[in-house]
Amino acid sequence: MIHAELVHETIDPADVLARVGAAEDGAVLLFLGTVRNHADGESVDGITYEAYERMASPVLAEIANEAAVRLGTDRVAVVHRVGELAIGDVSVAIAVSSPHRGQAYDASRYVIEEIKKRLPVWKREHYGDGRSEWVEGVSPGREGAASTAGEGAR
Amino acid sequence: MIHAELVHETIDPADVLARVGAAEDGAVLLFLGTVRNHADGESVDGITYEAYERMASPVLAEIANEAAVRLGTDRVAVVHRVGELAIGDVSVAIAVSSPHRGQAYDASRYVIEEIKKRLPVWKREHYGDGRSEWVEGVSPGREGAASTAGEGAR
Amino acid sequence: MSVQALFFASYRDLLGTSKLDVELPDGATVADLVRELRGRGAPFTSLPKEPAIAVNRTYALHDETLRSGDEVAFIPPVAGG
Amino acid sequence: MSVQALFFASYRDLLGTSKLDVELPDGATVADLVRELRGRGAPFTSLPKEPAIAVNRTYALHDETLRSGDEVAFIPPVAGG
Repeated sequence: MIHAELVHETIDPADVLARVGAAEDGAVLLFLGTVRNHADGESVDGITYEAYERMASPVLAEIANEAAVRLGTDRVAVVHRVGELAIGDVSVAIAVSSPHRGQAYDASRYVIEEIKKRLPVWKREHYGDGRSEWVEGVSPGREGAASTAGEGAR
Repeated sequence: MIHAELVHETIDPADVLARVGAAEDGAVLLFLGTVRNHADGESVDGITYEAYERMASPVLAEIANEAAVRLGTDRVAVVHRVGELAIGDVSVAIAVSSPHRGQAYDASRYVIEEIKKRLPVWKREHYGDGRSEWVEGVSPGREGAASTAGEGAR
Repeated sequence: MSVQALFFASYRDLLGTSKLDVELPDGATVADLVRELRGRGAPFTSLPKEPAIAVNRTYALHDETLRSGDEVAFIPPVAGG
Repeated sequence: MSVQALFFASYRDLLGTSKLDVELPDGATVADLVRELRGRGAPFTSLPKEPAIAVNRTYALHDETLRSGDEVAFIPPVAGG
């Protein structure tokens, strides 16, 4: 069962992992994005994630569906958190499983790369010196428009 | 801390995952190899893994060390199981973490590919009809020799 | 006709608002909406000339025609994951 | 001199043994050991002419010279993971 969700609470990696796996699968892959204590040489205390939630949820589902096509199975689970996150907190968890490992690595990577390209989510880093700034992101621009207009995903 | 281990008991993915991760890491990746219920169109009931244990342990450690160089961190944990495994059992778990995801995917993939190329482990598949056969493997041949002779581990 | 413009993250901070109802002539496009807003002067002039836009929660090209009631989101460069 | 040959998995099944002490002339190489064993006839002839070999738990080339007491493992194609 393909699962895609935006959450406000702590992500438990074991829960996401438990959503994939099947008797016919030989490879399971779990990716966790975690808040790190540094960015571009600056010390970071925490990150606020903001989302355009009513759009981010369907976009996340769309990315998960595209990944399932590459994977060849419906064992894809992706959960993205929004709100105030501390160092070490999991911001995104992606679990996939498939008969062979090649597809699992490919599909897992696809999900995180597409999230970074077109999921309407932003993050504000809080620095050690008290300042905070929106992280410079990636314009979803034309690529995003083409994709969701169905003119060819990717 | 780099960790590499050959075990006879059940592998708990959470234990392997807990060996990696650090405040400076933004990406964590866990790969699980699991016993699947089919191979080349035949139904499979279980697999017996056999190892040349006194050699497999140091080779696994060597692979983990090489992965750490690619990863740029010492957060690498790899556990391979031997003995009688049932469908769904985890035969190998590989956890890595690093500041950036590119290195994590690369190092994780490196570990599993090198295991398949040169870890002295064999598996005997037990089929639904009662037969069992050694799985045709990969000759570690020259590549293995060159690598462990230190003539370039790539 | 009237559309609802939404602003997130850095765009919301720039403008000091997350939402604006905007009156536009019938047949107006995304590009017309962006021009109309930037024409209002500061702080709207700090919006990019070609921001990423989603119409009704789907990324849209700037030549897309808007309809009354559309939800038009100005999407700053994204940084999820 | 004497070396200990080890056989795993399919090779062990082929030969019906996992271990053999083999006498070789001083200066013998891995290739000499393989030839000596295959020269014994069945079932040893079913070993490949150039099997992967580990000497003292490290993969070795066939021109490597053996020393007395070496542990020489015949490594069937591996299938871990």
